[in-house]
Amino acid sequence: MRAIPSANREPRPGAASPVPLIATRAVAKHYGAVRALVGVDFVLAPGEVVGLVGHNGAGKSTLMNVLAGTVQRSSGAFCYDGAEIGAWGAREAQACGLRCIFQELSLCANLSATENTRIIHASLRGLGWRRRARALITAALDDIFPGHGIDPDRKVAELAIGERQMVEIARAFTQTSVPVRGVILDEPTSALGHTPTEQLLAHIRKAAADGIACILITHRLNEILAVSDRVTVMMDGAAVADRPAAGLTRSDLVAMMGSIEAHGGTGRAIGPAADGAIVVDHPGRDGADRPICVRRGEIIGFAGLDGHGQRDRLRAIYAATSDVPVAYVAGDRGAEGVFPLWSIADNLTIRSLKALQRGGFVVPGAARALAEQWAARLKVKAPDVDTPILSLSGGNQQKVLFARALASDAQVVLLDDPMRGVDVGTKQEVYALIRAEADKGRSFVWYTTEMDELSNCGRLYVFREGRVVEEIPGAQINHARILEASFGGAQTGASHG
Amino acid sequence: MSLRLAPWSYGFLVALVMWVATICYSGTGSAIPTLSSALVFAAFSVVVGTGQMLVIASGPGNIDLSMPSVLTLAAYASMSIMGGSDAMVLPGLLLAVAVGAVAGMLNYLAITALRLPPIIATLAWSFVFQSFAFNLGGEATLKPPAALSEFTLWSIGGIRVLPVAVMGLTLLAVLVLKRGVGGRQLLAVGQSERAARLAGISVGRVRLVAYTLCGMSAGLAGFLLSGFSGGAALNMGDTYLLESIAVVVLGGTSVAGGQANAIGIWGAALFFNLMATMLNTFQMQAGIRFLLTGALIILIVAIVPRPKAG
Amino acid sequence: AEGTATGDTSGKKIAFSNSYAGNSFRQVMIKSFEAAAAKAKADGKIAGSAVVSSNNSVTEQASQIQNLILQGYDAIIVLAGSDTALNGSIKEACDAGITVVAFASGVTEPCAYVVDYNLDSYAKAELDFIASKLGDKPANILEIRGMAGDGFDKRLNEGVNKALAAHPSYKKVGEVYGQWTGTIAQKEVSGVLPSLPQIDGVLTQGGDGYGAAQAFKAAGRKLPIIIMGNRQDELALWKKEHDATGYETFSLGATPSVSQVAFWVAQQILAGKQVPKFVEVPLLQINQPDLDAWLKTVPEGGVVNAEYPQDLVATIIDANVAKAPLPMVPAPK
Amino acid sequence: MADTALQRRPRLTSALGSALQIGLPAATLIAMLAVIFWIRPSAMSYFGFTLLFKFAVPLMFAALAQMLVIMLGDIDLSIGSFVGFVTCVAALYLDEAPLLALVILAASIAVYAGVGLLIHVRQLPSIIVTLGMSFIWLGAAVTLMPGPGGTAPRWLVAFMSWKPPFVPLPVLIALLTALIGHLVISRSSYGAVLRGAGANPRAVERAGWSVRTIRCAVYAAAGALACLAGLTLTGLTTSGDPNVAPAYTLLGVGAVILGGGAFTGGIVSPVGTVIGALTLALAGSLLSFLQVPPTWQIGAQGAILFLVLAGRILFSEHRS
Ligand SMILES: Nc1ncnc2c1ncn2[C@@H]1O[C@H](COP(=O)(O)OP(=O)(O)OP(=O)(O)O)[C@@H](O)[C@H]1O
Ligand SMILES: Nc1ncnc2c1ncn2[C@@H]1O[C@H](COP(=O)(O)OP(=O)(O)OP(=O)(O)O)[C@@H](O)[C@H]1O
Ligand SMILES: O[C@@H]1[C@@H](O)[C@H](O)OC[C@H]1O
Ligand SMILES: [Mg+2]
Ligand SMILES: [Mg+2]
Repeated sequence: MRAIPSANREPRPGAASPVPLIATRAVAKHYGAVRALVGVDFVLAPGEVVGLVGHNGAGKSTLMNVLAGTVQRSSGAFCYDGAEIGAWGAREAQACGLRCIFQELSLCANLSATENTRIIHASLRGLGWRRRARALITAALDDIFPGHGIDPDRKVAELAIGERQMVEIARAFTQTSVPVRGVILDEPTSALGHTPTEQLLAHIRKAAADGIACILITHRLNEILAVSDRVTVMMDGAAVADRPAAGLTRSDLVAMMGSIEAHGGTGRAIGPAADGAIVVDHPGRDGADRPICVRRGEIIGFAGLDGHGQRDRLRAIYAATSDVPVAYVAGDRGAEGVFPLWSIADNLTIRSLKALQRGGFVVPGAARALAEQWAARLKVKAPDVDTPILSLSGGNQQKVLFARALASDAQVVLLDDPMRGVDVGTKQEVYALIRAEADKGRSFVWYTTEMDELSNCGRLYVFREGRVVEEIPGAQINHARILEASFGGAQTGASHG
Repeated sequence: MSLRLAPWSYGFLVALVMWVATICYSGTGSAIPTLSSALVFAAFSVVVGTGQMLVIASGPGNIDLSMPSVLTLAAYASMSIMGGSDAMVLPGLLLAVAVGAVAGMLNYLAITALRLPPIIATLAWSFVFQSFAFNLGGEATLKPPAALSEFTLWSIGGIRVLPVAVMGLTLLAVLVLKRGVGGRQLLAVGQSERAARLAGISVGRVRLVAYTLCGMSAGLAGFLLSGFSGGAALNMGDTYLLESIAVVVLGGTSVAGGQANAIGIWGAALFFNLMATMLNTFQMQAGIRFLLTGALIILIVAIVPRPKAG
Repeated sequence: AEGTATGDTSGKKIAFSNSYAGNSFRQVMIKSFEAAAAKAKADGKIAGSAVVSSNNSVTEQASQIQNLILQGYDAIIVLAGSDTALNGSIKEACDAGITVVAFASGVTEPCAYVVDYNLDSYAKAELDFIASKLGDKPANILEIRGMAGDGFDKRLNEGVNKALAAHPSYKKVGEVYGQWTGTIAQKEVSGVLPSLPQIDGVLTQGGDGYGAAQAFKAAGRKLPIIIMGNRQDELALWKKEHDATGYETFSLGATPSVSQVAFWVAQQILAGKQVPKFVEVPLLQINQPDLDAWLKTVPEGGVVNAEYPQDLVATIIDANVAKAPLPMVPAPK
Repeated sequence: MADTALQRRPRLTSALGSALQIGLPAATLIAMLAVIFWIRPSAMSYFGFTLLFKFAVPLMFAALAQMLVIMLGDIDLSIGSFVGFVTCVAALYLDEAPLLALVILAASIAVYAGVGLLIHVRQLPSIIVTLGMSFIWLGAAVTLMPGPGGTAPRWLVAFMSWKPPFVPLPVLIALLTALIGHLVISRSSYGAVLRGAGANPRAVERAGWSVRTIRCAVYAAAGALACLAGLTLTGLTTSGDPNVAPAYTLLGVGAVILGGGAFTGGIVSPVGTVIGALTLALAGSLLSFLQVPPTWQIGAQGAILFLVLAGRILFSEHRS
């Protein structure tokens, strides 16, 4: 279904074409005193895949928003397809075939995938529009995510978060009257499971071969290395490095980003935990399910394919645990994590009010001290703790949510895929922090969609079809074993190369 | 940008303008009496508004349309039990507040148990509460004990006690919202129910408390108002339906929830009273009064700078 | 035919469509109707009755009248929430052969019988009383009106303006809307009072005199002549002031039992009596000498009321036909 | 892949859900009619339907106007007094100076659009802006017409008392408006954009639409529907009255909610709203059939409201 633009098809990976699709010069964006972009030069050739990396708050999303016309640059020049662009809004971007998958989901949850497809296509109207829209989105989904199983007529609100992400990605590649020239993907994989991620990466390469330029932002550096022709690194609002991807290694990337990946940090927290007191003992929902038991100081991982009941089980444990204090770190920070009207300090201390109060009233000095202490420990990038949380980058918001749990009296911390959008350097620090806290006697139950993270765990529960199907002790944790359990033994996915 | 007024101060500012306009029209001699009368009537609006504010702050869509009928019902109940006897004033107060509390709980119960939007649930309850008042002797105005009337009119050294007492209530609300654990929890719930739940806050309990306190404030207002105005009458609460909402919103509380401003209610309540006074003083025609009232309300919300979310 | 018509109405049903029940005046009005209807039923004069109140919503009242038509009532008495907005429904009822008696409202649909006070004379009596006390000296008048947009208020206000023309030395210096409610009258009057000169007389519509007096007292002003209405608290305050300072005023008001007049008018029409399209009802007037006697008949906080039995209503109808003076509501012994 | 396929709930549930959404208010309506017909069998006739539902016609339009505003995540507290204003304009001028009447109505629709614009540009809470507007419309109406009066044009009265063959007029109008509303809001391609704009304006904006234009247009459409409410009401009452319809504001909200709408924006059903309006109109009259004692009548209204809406518990579970 995906038509290919006849012109500009010049699949020359890595090389800048004579007429770049996008070229910016000294683009800057200020929010009051905050300088989100300080002067970015950025080029994207037709059919090229550029990987964009950088620490949280580096300005990646801001740059993408400028390109997509949803944020107006404060200064700087912007050329699209060789033409100097003055006013550039979402409408112009759409009309020129530039699509963007934003970091936060941008679908209308009350509409179906079909209707959401209509939203981005002005020409999908008149009699039979619904049939045409359904055909378009279905074809795109089938093309990118074969076997996706998504009903295009279901309300998006009823889809799982991964399914929504798939719909939004597929929608960006649908095409009607205007040929798709470029697609920006701002952390598209953070909500995707393993298989859809692989499928997407494959599709990006295919699209590039068809002449569609892509920008991919992700903190999973392997993904960048897997698909990019070129890698651009951003730091503190500027593009600081730009290299062909060929020959780059993961550690090269990390070095370019200015943080050194902590090695040897994969030591597992098995030791002292095993004989600690039981803090969570949660029965399975039926005979086929298994009980979950967590001891003091343990780090427990929830593995399995995305959306197989891990999150529901976390919620159930959260609801059922009342004898020890428990905290929950949500991955869906927009809907379940942040209090949007509040500052960092207010957001950070809300879980600890009981400890900070005297006679029903919060002691201001104590609250502030706690907030400052933990914001510093997690290196939250902000002028001070009175900064409104929404003006932080996605990853920094996530750090505040982490700090909220760690600063509290919780003995058990439930982690619901909490590293979504957190940059590599910070991740390593947080891993270390979790292990340190576990050593002090806190327990963690950690659901993650990132296989690598499971290596931090002392023990895993693997989920399939809503139930725990296997428990893997620390010594036996490895990729193959997890996949085997996730797929139910025999049919270990050949598709997972 | 440096000279930026707090959103809640606009009500006071406009109220001040109305006050000055009234004085200009009718002479400086009217300045103090006009203000003093506005303060007293504003005090009733503030009691009701403070309750409404708690509910509105508890999350988008939360609102209590039953306040006028709760106010009336509580007034009827307490006037009945006091039977005009000074000795019964305290039980009367307790009963009025208790009736309000029960009404608030019933409101919240209908909202959660029947999953109704608050605007509908509280409207339906308001009909029921009104019926109860009809049956508590609606053919007559129930008279208050003398001690209660005297209290509501009491002044020390020319200063009316009632508004000052209500200012104390406002300060308490400010403190609780800013520093109180309950206040923080309320504002958290108001911003994001799901995030609040996952931050260990008992969402149901917080909202229940908000509705209960709202009912209690209606009960208190009914008690005081019947002392002040010579008894409980069936339609005594009518004016507080829209006013309770308007003073909250004009006072700088966000209808989207999660943010509340107790001091601003005073500004807005003074604005409402002084506006009525001004329009009455200018002897405007009824139609023009309505037009100006509407235009001023819109003007105030439109000029107040509001915090951008997102 | 003079006197009470005696045609057989024992099989007839009469309904009362009321626009609003939310104040004590209306509550007493409903009770008065129910009492008369219950007695009539016991006496075999009607077969049944019903009361339906809408919640101050004209559209709801209109559709309730439609339903009363459907239920087969023979007569409907209507206290209309609007002088004109019920016309469509009333016409429909008339067309279905139903007797419609609109009361205490200026319904304009010609097929309906109207039972109402003469609001011009209401206003005239108020000003005449003030003139009897103050003479022709210049005086400042404050008018407390009912509700903006309401028909009763509009007609009474027109009467006030006519009556004021007859007293050129009087100046209306203020006007507020008290909505026939003590609390609201008190609030509105308190608001304007500081900016008003000395007030000599206050015109009211009933239910608002007590609130006005409270406002004057709170402002530390001398009580002007406040025409009192039909509420007990108004009379009680008057008496208290009279006992203390010799304060004199008088009370004028609508009686809630006007619903009984409408009821009997409807019954009489069904019984075959010739009734004019407009039946004027006397206002209830209380003068200083009768004050104590009236006060004794009213429960504390209640509304002054009078009984209108069948024969008295027939007399009122006859007086209307004969253009004779209406029988006054007699003071209690 | 298996990992997502398994999450899929059968499509049937979804379809059943939306059928239930319409079915519930419809069932409530039928139940109430059954009570009335049981008390008064003669009401089950062409004449009976006409009498029972006549006054539901303007309420229906007012509710649909409210629905459009709720669709955007807003609320309109001014509809009731706007309808009153329209009846005054219609009763004063429509007969004698029809052009003037049309100009005033067109201008007031433009004011509605302006309110939408103001709310959008200044990001104001609709609840308070429209509260202010309610005073403005009332003031305008009282200025035009200090008390009830005027006369409706004959053709309007004639239309509202027209007796079409077989189907009573109110039923006919209800069917037509429900159908048109369904086609425009629930089926058309622009309907999808409008509902999307209510639920996630940012997403729609990012797709290149101007949510500002959408808001203006939808408010204007709401104004136009409210004009229809005022005109049909004038035809029924044969006159104008500033205070005729304050109840339409909240009744309209009730109808939208009863019909499956939600305040979150983007979730509305025109068919449900029409049924909701019919139901609430009937709820008011049910009382007169039930012979509830006067002091409990208003309480009974509340109880009926609870009963009518309580059905929502049955299916709202799976939505949360
Ligand atoms: N609306 C805003 N108001 C104020 N500051 C903002 C706003 N949006 C972004 N910023 C600031 O701009 C900087 C860049 O943010 P941006 O979201 O582009 O980072 P990012 O590279 O996408 O980070 P992440 O990887 O965490 O998503 C941050 O410091 C952020 O705090
Ligand atoms: N995850 C959820 N999503 C949506 N609604 C929920 C969720 N959890 C609970 N609810 C509903 O929200 C309402 C109030 O919340 P809840 O039951 O959590 O109160 P609570 O916080 O447990 O109060 P308490 O601890 O005092 O019982 C209830 O009707 C409940 O069924
Ligand atoms: O006092 C009366 C008021 O209560 C009623 O509603 O209308 C007429 C007035 O005289
Ligand atoms: Mg970002
Ligand atoms: Mg990120």
